[in-house]
Amino acid sequence: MKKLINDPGDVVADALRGVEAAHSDRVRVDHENKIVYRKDAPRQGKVGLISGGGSGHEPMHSGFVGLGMLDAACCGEVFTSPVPDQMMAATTAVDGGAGVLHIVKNYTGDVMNFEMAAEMAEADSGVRVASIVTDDDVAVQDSLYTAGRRGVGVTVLLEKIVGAAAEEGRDLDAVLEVAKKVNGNGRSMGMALTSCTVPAAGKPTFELADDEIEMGIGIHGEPGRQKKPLAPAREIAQELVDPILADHDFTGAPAIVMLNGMGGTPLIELYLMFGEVVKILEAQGLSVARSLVGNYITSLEMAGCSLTVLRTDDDLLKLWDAPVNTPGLRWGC
Amino acid sequence: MKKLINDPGDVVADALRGVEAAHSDRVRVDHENKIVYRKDAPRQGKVGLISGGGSGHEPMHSGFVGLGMLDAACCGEVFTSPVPDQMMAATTAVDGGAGVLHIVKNYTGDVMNFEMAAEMAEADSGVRVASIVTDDDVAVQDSLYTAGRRGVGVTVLLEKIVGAAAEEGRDLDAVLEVAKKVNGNGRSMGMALTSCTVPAAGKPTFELADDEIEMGIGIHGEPGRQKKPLAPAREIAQELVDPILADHDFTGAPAIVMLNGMGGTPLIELYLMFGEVVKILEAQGLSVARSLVGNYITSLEMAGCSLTVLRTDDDLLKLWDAPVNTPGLRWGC
Amino acid sequence: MAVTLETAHAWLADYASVIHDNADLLTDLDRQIGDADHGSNMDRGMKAVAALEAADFDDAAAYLKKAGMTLVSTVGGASGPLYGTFLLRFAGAVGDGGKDALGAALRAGLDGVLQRGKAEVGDKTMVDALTPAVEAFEAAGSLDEALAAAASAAASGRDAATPLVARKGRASYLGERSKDHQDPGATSVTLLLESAARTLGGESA
Amino acid sequence: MAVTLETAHAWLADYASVIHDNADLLTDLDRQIGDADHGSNMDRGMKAVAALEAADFDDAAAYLKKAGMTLVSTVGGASGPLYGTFLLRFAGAVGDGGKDALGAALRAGLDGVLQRGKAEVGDKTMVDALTPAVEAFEAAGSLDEALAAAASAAASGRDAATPLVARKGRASYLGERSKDHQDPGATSVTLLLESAARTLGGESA
Ligand SMILES: Nc1ncnc2c1ncn2[C@@H]1O[C@H](COP(=O)(O)OP(=O)(O)O)[C@@H](O)[C@H]1O
Ligand SMILES: Nc1ncnc2c1ncn2[C@@H]1O[C@H](COP(=O)(O)OP(=O)(O)O)[C@@H](O)[C@H]1O
Ligand SMILES: [Mg+2]
Ligand SMILES: [Mg+2]
Ligand SMILES: [Mg+2]
Ligand SMILES: [Mg+2]
Repeated sequence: MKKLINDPGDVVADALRGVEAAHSDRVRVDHENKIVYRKDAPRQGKVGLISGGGSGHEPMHSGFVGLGMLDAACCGEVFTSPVPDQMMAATTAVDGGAGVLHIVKNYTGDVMNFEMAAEMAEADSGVRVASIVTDDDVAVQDSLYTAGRRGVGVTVLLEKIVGAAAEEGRDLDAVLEVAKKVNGNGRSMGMALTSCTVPAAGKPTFELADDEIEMGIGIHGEPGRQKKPLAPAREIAQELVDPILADHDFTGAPAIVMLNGMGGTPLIELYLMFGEVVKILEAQGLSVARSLVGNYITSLEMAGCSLTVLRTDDDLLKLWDAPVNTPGLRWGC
Repeated sequence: MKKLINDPGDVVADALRGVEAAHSDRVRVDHENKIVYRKDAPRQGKVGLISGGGSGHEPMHSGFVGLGMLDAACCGEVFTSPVPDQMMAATTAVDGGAGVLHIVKNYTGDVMNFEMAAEMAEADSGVRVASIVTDDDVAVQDSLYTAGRRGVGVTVLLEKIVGAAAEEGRDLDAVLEVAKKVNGNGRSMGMALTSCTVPAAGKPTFELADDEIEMGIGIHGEPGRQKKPLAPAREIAQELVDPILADHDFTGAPAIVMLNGMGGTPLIELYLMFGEVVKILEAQGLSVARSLVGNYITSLEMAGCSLTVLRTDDDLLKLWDAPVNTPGLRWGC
Repeated sequence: MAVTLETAHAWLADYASVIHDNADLLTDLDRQIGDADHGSNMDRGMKAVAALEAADFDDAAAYLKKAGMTLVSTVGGASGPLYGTFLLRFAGAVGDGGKDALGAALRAGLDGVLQRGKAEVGDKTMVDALTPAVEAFEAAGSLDEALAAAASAAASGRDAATPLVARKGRASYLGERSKDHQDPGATSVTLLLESAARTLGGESA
Repeated sequence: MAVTLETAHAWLADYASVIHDNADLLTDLDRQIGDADHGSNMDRGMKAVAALEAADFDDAAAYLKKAGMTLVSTVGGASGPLYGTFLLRFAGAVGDGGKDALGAALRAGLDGVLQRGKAEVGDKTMVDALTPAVEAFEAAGSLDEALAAAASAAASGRDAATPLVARKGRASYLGERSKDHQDPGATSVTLLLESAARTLGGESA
């Protein structure tokens, strides 16, 4: 295992010192609880937005804390959901009287820990808590008989859009409505060229031959749907697009498209894939209104990419375009 | 070789289609000449800024085209400098009557191709051309007896700062002055955990054992100064900082510090390294005024990082803080 | 008594050291059908539990409750809430700590896990080891027999789950590919019951 | 005449195919002390040159000038300006295309490379092969002898550079580690002169 780390057990704590050193203009870090806060949280009257999850997906979530996005991100150990104490502390700290929305990716661990936190936070402090669980990963089939679909790329778009809704002063119910609309209209599919290595595990989570790829990968190095031979980018693009379009109707409305890198893929390849994807989407009658290309929700140093397509409307596009100022996403200010 | 590409010979052309699809709000692409232009170039009365180099370093340079930064980026083949025809075309296209600055990284090929282009552009079109050659890489020793130091991380900071100087209307001489000040006051040092693979070559440029790192790496997969055993992040940070501080006096003035990923390193490790670096720098009496952590000047999928430290003054900091709107760097608008 | 402050403390101390010794194995099982962290998750949590001093608690229930809260606060992932809930509910039902009380505590713990995780037997989770263990405990006559039966039923349940397709937790994303892999959580639960048999028994107690 | 439109075209056609066949070798040499692109750079450029039709040009000088410009416009890197300048200067001095004119053309080409690249013999670059080749050509009596001598002097120069520490180009960053590696540019220059010996000779011409 080759990593720029000190001790495998200190990775998250050490990285948070760097986050604080780099972004103290916009965030503050509670090192004991491993929480990254928007510097001026709580904002009176604004719905507080909290997310969190295992570390190793940076910039998600800690890089999305700031104006127009999250008020706090709770950082778990690498690929391990945070604990309820973190979410409880964050919930109390960011509440500005308008309640708090928990943005949770659909993994058994994340859901259970956030659930416990929400129960305790409401009981202890009386803060009104609502939750949205993202589950956009079309790679998971038979989702009725499993833990359900995973929350992946849509989480990034949701945090941006819902962040704007909260920033402009919508109330908790309205913010939750927006969150549901985004999650309901977004779908993702990912693939990997290589595995990643969890620092504490010390070896790659899965094995791939030199000419194999893994389709339908999640963001925790969980093996995907199927191993396949390596193929040209245009064929891989097709295999990312197909299950997404088969699962939801994206025609006739502007779409936001994110081509996301898993952490170890160079940007030149992500742009190349984005070009292939857009060609296919437009041939299918989709209109790509906004786009994001880069590393936004990663899986440590895994090489590969994921595609997220979100059907939008005027309101969602307006919220998307609203100013955002976080370490990982910034525009309009 | 595992890459998200179609044919190795088409990588740059295919990626530029993606760049255009993703950023047509801010740039336009001349596909025949492989040039990315700021959408509203030429700007009357503004000094035009052109850079370029081999591809594979994204977001540099194509991702730094836009308001407050470059007017055009000439994209060479992977790791191969562009040809004079590209720079000539770009020079003519972006000249708004105030002359054009060529920002060139110090590599034999880049320097010679830009030289030929400058000669031809002035002869053919009468556009006044000035050049700045960046050479900030302290890994290159005995630079008098070699091709000289390589241009690496400082190029990114220079394009931002000089871009702001041009945007606010300074003339060619003044813009060149700023460029010289930045290059003269910036130093970089890099290291690699893994090699990269040039698509057309098909195999890794250099070999590293599982417990080895390469110190003093450039950005083209050229082997570095020295192979060493893998070490904890805090020791690697020290080895990046030491030769930089030994080479230039950074005390007593605010510094801009960039901890850059080589393309295959996850952000969590870059933040961790940044935390280690800042600790050392501050212990040495440096004051870190601004920072950048992420992938800005990369070497395909190489894992590793580089550190750039720039001594600034009020003017450079003001130019740094000025609005910039490019795909790779954005703030203030 | 089967469960006293002392034996409860001995149980979790023993389990902490067993988990530490098996952390790599558990992580490796999780690497194959999950995300390679079950061993480090459990080890982090049990280290925190092992740091609790028996002397700081009035009785077994108070100690076990704190141990459960400690797991909830330190483990994260799926196993944190599940093991945490198990111990919290267990603590609430441990009563006088005799054989019947221990049976009730195990049952309460299992119910907590089922409620929190909504898995059923056959979903290839820790429930596949815990359910037959609790049933075997209840069915046995003496405390020592019950503890031994529970441990061996847990191991059988764990093994019976190996050929199954996972339907809950992270392994469920693998579908058919989860077959013929041993479940990490069922493995750590088996270790817990084996540890109980070593520490909570002794008919005299 | 040694250099006519026909022989000049035959020379570069031959060189294009030799470069194509040796592209992997050249890239591999460059991989070891550079950035793994010399083969693909030269192959891209010579493919473009090979696409030029002799019939479109009035004479050898015009053809060679266009070939030089084509290399400048398609190769990039260090080798594009260097090979391009070599051919442009060569074309300017090729005159009547006899043995002496060819010697003058080679010398002019070398001077162009030296001026553009500022390398000296011993810096471990293409100059280490080209310089002795031009000198050997000039010293020889007949055209065929001169071409053969140039090719073999290039090869010797290339090999003599192998043990050296590079002081120009990308390999110079390696310092001592560049020792005992064959220089890619010196290798491709040797191929160019070997190609010349095959195509520009024939005493009768
Ligand atoms: N819904 C569930 N009910 C019961 N046990 C579960 C459930 N989901 C997962 N598990 C257990 O949790 C174990 C994984 O724990 P761990 O790796 O620590 O958490 P995570 O899956 O969040 O990484 C699985 O092996 C399984 O036995
Ligand atoms: N300054 C120079 N003068 C002469 N030849 C040089 C010089 N610098 C480099 N070269 C030659 O160029 C070759 C490398 O060419 P190439 O790999 O195509 O370009 P790059 O180094 O830009 O990737 C070297 O092997 C060397 O022979
Ligand atoms: Mg986990
Ligand atoms: Mg090159
Ligand atoms: Mg796990
Ligand atoms: Mg090269």
